[in-house]
Amino acid sequence: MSTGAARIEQSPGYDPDDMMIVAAARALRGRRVCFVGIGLPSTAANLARATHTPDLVLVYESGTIGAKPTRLPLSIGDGELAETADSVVSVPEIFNYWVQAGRIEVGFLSAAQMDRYANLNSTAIGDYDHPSVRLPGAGGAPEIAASCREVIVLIRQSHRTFVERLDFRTSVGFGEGPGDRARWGYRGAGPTLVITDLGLLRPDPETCELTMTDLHRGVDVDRVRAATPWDLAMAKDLKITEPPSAEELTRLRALQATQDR
Amino acid sequence: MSTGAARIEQSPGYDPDDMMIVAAARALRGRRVCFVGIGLPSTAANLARATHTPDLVLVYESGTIGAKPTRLPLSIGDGELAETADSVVSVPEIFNYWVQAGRIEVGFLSAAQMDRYANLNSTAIGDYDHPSVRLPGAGGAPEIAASCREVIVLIRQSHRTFVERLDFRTSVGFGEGPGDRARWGYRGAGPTLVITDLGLLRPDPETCELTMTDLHRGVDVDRVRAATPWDLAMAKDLKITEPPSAEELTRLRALQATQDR
Amino acid sequence: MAKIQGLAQAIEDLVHDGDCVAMEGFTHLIPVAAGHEIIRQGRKDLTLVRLTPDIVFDQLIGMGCAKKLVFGWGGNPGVGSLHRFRDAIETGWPVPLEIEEHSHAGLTNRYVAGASGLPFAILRGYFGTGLMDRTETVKTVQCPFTGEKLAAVAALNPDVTIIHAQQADRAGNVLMWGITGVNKEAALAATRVLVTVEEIVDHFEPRPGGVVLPTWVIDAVAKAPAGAYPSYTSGYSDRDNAAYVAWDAVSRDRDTFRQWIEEHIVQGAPAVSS
Amino acid sequence: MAKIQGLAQAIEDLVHDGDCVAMEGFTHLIPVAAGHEIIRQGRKDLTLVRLTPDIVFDQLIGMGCAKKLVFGWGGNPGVGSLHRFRDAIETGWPVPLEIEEHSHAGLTNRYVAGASGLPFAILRGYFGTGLMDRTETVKTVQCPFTGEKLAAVAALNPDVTIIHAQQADRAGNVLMWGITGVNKEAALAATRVLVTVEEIVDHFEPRPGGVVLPTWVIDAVAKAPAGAYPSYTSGYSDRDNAAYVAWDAVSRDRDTFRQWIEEHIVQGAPAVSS
Repeated sequence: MSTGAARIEQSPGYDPDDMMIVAAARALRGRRVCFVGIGLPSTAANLARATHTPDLVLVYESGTIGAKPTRLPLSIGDGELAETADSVVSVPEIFNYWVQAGRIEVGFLSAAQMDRYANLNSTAIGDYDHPSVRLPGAGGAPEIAASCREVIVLIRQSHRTFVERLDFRTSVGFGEGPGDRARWGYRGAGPTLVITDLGLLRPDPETCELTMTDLHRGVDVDRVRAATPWDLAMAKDLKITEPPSAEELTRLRALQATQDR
Repeated sequence: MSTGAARIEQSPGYDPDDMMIVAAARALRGRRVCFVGIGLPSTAANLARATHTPDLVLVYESGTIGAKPTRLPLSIGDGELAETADSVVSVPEIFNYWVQAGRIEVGFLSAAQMDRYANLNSTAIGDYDHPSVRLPGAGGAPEIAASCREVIVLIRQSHRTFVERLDFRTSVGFGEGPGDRARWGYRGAGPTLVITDLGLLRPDPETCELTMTDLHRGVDVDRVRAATPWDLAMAKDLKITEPPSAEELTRLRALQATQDR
Repeated sequence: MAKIQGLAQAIEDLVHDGDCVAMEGFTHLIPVAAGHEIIRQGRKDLTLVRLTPDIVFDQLIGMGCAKKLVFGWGGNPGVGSLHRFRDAIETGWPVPLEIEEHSHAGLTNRYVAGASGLPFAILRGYFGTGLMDRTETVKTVQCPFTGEKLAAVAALNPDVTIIHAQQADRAGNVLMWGITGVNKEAALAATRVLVTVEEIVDHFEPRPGGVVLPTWVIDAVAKAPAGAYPSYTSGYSDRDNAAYVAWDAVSRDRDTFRQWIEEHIVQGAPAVSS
Repeated sequence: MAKIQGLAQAIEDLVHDGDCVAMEGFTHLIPVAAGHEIIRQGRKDLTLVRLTPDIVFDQLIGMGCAKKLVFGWGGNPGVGSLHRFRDAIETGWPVPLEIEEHSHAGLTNRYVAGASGLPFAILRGYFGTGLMDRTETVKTVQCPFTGEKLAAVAALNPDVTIIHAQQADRAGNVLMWGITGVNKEAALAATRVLVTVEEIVDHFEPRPGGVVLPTWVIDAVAKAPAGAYPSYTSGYSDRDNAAYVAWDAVSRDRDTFRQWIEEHIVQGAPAVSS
């Protein structure tokens, strides 16, 4: 897959995935420690390293702490990560000493479904015992959701992904609203930012309900409402996301090219 | 301290410590894995390696698994142990994965006081809050006592050390008798052998009370009774310990000489 | 003490129908060759355990070796779905597959408890998720000091754990390095342990990041060069990413899948997919 | 991110009167130089924590720096008693010393729980011993799966943990090797972390058995060559066994002890005992 070639035809030179990656990378500006999965999060975290936050510490679930990959890894256990890491520890240690103890500043999550409290489903579509689509399952998501100091969710915005009611709750955002996270004993702040192909959402400080705070350039409110099955809260001072800069796109293309090596 | 020189004058060429060490080394014949403290146990385990059980795996509390010291270590964390070990692991791992899980076949213990059920005191003489002698304390003893598959106790036999009632119970033998170890959830068999300067004791299979089963050569029943404050059970077929052989003593002296290096 | 055996003999001796079999390897050191030997020997009714079941588990499930899967994340990493895994869960083909699913942290701590000789382990997790109601090996305990409620997971002690490693020495000690994941805990939790290795050497070179499992906690060592293929073994072979991508097409169709297994695994042709 | 500081400044910044201070080092990498600096700065009312308090703890206790000691085994390893420790417990000199004692496994697991962000840890132990009644941080929990009773120990989260290591790099990452005991857990359990090191280097060489603590979990790194003396630092210095033996005589007598401290620690003469 030669992403550069396919995308270059698209005006204005980037596609929704690019926008999501760039927005995620920007959200890492000045952050110190980030827990990374494969796909968009890994690309975003490495883009942040390649642009404004070169000292960002990448922690992968496989036990690699402070990985400094020179190419995008193929899996969270890519040998490149182990070879460039400050330290490689066991999986029990990663979860118990590093994630659960709240040492990770930002964790990324994605999912097949999300509800208005940013709870996520990556387990099954349909009935659990007789699913229409069986998804991979929880993996590290429940602990990232519980214990990273903040979580950034990357998810496309549509009636398929944004749902009134999850078919299964794999990992938590804010449960049914304020107080749930504290009751569960979770110390992380939960999803403080949701990045979609249409814009950014943040939890309302009072109600925990996701509120659209930023639209990507070229997206209007009607399009967002049409993509969301519930009456989506909108920030009064709705902002417009800065499109990817030339430098961001150049660095991103360079990173993506490493995956074809 | 030049032990060799002092001891050579003693007829018959060995002293009670030597006898205890040799008896302990013999008890390791054919054993696979042994948890070792400094002092007599370390000497005994290394004597076993130097004589009949060269493949005996020595595990020290400091995390060294399969240490093959070429000289007697000065402490359980002697660099020599780390350098010759098959593996050096953390202290949490030693206790949780190796001792508690029951992977150690034989553990050694010593103490200031022992009662008839082989419970041990290494904490304090006198009242706990105002002790006449404050001893070092528990260290690794409670876990060795709980979880090694068998325990060998090395202790001199006298009214000071063999007591009707411990001033403090630091680690358990058989508690108050049969059933206590199971009730505590301990999977090890407990002290299956007590080696003193006078002979060997073993727990009665029915009552768990220590029974004198062997006397060292030159020791008689009266002397043992005089050294024991309770009415000590005696095996019907009381055996006589074989004194240290010339080979055992030669190897022992060679080992001890390494400590003066 | 570990016996050094042929892989077929080791599987025959150590893995029996109905066993609970953990085969670990967190994206690295995956015991693929051992899995293929289990397929060749036609084991049935296994409870298979792994944090991240991937292609070799898809193959075992598709061949009907498993009656139950205990897992955390089942996918073709970097590619997409595991189609045999999905088919088994969604339609019960070729045999119904019972599942017990956990978070990675939860299943990891099940191994930790098992390796530690404890009946359970505690963690912050599971509360608020649907896993709590679906998984019987997750319950709640209260901290006797603070009163907080925490999740408890039951210890996992597989009948046999199989892992892949770089080297064994002639005494059967095993050395692995790189990402070792939960391999040590899975091995120490098990009743029996089989390690496949790239190479048997006279002496280990001390390695940064090296993890040694002593021979006295291992039952059998079997030489299986490239035994993690198409995954990788640090120092020996790289991941064949094309094989992961190719698996998607092979595994989508039941007949194509069976034909592939027959050709590459049962007939003993080299188990390479492309 | 760790500041690289002078030892005196680091102690001044990080260790305050009344703090709970863990200083670990399991027979290796013992932060002796840091302990001496605490004595020089005259800290009081500390709760000192260590699995195996030895000479440097004897010195801190004898100088009245501690109001409480949390420990597992207090002795002069290979030699005998710690006389200042005994004097404090037996007679309250120079100040009464409250004690909280554990088995090594128990105290180790208090650190593990602390490092894991859990309020407690479980283990098989304590039952049947006198420690259970004397130590408030030991209680009982019941397994929600098997009904078994297990010991629970409360998490320990020191205000500050001090450890000694071989090397730091200029960014403040720390590398230690050899017997690292419970150093990682003690550091990760603490609110603040100070590491004294033999050497500050440009780049670490990967080491077999090397343990890296990243700079972002450390507050300060201070250079302290021979900072574990008379204990040893693998790769840098051997244990001075004569100093351990000599300490017995020095510490038996209160006046001799104080004179030794004045001469070797307060006056800043090199802290060597023989």
